[in-house]
Amino acid sequence: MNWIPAFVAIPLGAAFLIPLIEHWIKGSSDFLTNAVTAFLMGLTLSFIHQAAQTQVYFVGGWEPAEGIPFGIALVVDGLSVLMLLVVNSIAFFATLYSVKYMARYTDKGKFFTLFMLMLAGMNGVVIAGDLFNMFVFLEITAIASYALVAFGIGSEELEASFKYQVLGGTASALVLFGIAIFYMMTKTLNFADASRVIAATGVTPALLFVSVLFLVGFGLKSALMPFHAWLPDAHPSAPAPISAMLSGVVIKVLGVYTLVRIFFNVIGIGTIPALKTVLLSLGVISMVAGAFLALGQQDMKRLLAYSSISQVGYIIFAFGLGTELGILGGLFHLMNHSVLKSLLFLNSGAVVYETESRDMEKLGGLMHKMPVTGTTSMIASLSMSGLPPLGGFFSKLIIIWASIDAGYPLLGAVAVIASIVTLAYYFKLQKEVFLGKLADAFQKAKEAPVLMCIPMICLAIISVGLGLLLLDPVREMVLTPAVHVIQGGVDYARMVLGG
Amino acid sequence: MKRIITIIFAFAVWMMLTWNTHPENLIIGGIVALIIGLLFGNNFIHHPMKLLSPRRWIFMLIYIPLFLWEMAKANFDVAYRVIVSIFRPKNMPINPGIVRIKTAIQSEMGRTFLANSITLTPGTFTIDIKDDILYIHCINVPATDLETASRQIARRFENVLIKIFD
Amino acid sequence: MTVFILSVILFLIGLYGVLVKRNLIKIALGFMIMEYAINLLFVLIGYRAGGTAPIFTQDVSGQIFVDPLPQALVLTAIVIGLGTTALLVSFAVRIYQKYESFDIRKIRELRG
Amino acid sequence: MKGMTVIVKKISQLMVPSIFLLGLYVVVHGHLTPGGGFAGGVLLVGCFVLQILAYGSDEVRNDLKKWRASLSESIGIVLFLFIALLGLFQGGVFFYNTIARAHPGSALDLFSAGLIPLSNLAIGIEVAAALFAIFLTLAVFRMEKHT
Repeated sequence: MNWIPAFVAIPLGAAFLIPLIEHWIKGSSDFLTNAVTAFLMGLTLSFIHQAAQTQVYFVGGWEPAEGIPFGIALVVDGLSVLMLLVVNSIAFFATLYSVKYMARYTDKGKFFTLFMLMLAGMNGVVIAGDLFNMFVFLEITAIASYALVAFGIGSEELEASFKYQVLGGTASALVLFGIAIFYMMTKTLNFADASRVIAATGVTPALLFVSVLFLVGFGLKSALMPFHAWLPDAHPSAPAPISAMLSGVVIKVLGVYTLVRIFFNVIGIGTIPALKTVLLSLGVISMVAGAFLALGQQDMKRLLAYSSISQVGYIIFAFGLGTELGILGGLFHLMNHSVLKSLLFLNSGAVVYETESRDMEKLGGLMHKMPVTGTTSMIASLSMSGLPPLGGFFSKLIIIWASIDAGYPLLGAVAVIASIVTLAYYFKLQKEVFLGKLADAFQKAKEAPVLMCIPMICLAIISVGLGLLLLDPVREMVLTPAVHVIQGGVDYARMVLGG
Repeated sequence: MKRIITIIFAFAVWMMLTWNTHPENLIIGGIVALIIGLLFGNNFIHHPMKLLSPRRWIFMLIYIPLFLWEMAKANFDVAYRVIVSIFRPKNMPINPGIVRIKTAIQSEMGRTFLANSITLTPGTFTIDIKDDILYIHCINVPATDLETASRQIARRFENVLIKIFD
Repeated sequence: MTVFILSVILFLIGLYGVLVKRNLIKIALGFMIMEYAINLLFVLIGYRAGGTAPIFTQDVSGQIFVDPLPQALVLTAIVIGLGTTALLVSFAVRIYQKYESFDIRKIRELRG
Repeated sequence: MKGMTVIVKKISQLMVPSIFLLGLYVVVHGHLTPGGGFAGGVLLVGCFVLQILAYGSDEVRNDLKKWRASLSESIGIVLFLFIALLGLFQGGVFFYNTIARAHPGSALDLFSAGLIPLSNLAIGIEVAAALFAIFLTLAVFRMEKHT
């Protein structure tokens, strides 16, 4: 029995069973959701040992004839396994956290329904083997996240969500436009088949046009710097577990993964010479500008949101280098950032839960009142800003090293500067929220409930342990297959279709 | 009773739609008709017994040619007014306006049919209906007082409709 | 070729509406125009001159068929567009309830 | 929200079963004629919307209807998933069209496409319920708040 479709089918089924069951048994949605996410996480872990080979699943039993696929293909290779691992583990911790956190909002059942839809969409994006299914799942994720951003139905949330929808919808329209032109050009939508066609035809004006459309569309989704306007509004407005999902996972799946899949595996990074330069410059701009904008924030969650822009810049920058080391650094940083940023957003959620405030000027000295939150947040901040023994240090080191190695020492220096700025704003966050004098208003604050602490502690332990991923046996299992998939480029077609 | 009639109606429409007597089609049509009977049977028809009287059906058969005849007459009338207007733009043979008429029909379905007949006839147009008063826009207002206008516009349909529906 | 260019122009009109208009409902309308332009383009890509419906039976063979894939995709895209539009409009309505205005300039966060 | 005039009421009363029938026809014949689950579902919801517009929302208790809409939406999608799973258990592949490959009917018959008509039916229910929920949220709910 092949479990690949389960990644989409189970959360999708759960999404629509939850309102049914919740209507008769109140509070059952907590249990159901957590069971589903835990199961999915276990399923992903079971996929790790076979990450090195590419598995293809043809929906409905429509096998390709003479090497030309005509059904819907689901593909799980090294990169997909890595993304699935990130998505499902963060989702598990987020749902565990939501059990208590979302009790303050009305209608938890609807929240979990939307959450499951978002999860199904993201898993679908990762395992989809053709452009159009990727678009459909991308839209499912996007629509669910629009609704989740506005879950509080305050005016601020609604406006942020509207802005998110306008920009996200424009991005989707551009992507669909790109898909239309792409289809006209290649007469196929399957990644593997299309990659063969493009390899045969070479660069045409239509291909360049499609590349620009995809770059802008997915750039908007991943909030790279010129297209980032929605993110600092949308991510802080959402409830904390959703902020964690949005910043930790969604922008990476919808933006970074899709960009990498299309530009590395389908079009081929070497096909269009300017592509590397564009990715590098987008990465550097968002890296630096995001860091400096984060420095000026007073709102805790807004600071974290700007930090996301900056860190996604690092990831794109690393992929833009195109070397094996760069890709390794990019993937490693992607994992690190997912874990750390989700942890930080969960921390901020705990602070908001206890103090009802996220203004850093008013907060302060919470370390004594909330030791677990404070400590985990400290670990995450230190790791994120790149202090030596922690995971974040290694990923940034690899990226900087790779950029020097690839012949861009100047850009490496810029990355170092951005890293120093990162240290500065995380230091500011720690100082103004957890250290210093305790404000009078928050004397009554206490530690967050146990169910909220457990995910934070787990994520903190994982974030410390992530450095171990660089050890040879572990790296061979998780990171190397993904690096090979990206590094292999258009070789992907041979892996999927054989021959 | 109401539901049975709805089911029969639905099945008849289904057969006309598919035009196929294959047994599969009959089974599906039966199921569909049953669903429709359950969902809308209550509201489709209010007085099913009226359907059983043959007198109403006969008048219905009379009404259709009558209506078509009136419509043809009105068509020529309006066409005449349009053509004359082209030649005499200063003095067009039209006198547009809204008149109020009173109907003697009691049943709501009958009133609806009356209003729709008036609307379908060129040159007249039902604007609103309040109980037994209809507001009608005419291209050439025949009379302004209630009685005359009612006689001129509605009487020709009313006499038959009242026998069908009341 | 002309039809392709025309649908691209339609797309640009929609984009203009989304970016320039200051009324929430007009922005939503811009979206719909954009989506329909793409759907139109997609269907046109699949069109073959003189093609018939792509159904294979015993007695139909050797004819030109219209490409069925874009039509299926467009149907899906229409459904997605419907979902997006419904969400967008319902949010616009909720914002209207809060501010009694559809004007983007009167709504704090959306300004600029 | 108040209803409309007696004309609209009566005509919608006469038309609604036919519209519903046409919707079911489009859904059931989705694999033979143009249309299918989505188009048919839109037709199905059309008659409910027509009824509410004609008679006014006073006659229908919204909360009940809204709950029913989201309920049948869930049922629709679960049914769809169940059909997909049926393929998985019978043929070993997700969405495997079991019936069609076991008993291929002649082309252009009503029962010729195996599981596809059933999926169409599920989609029809889902689409109709979802659109009805959207309509209720957008139109009825808002008008009640303002009046």
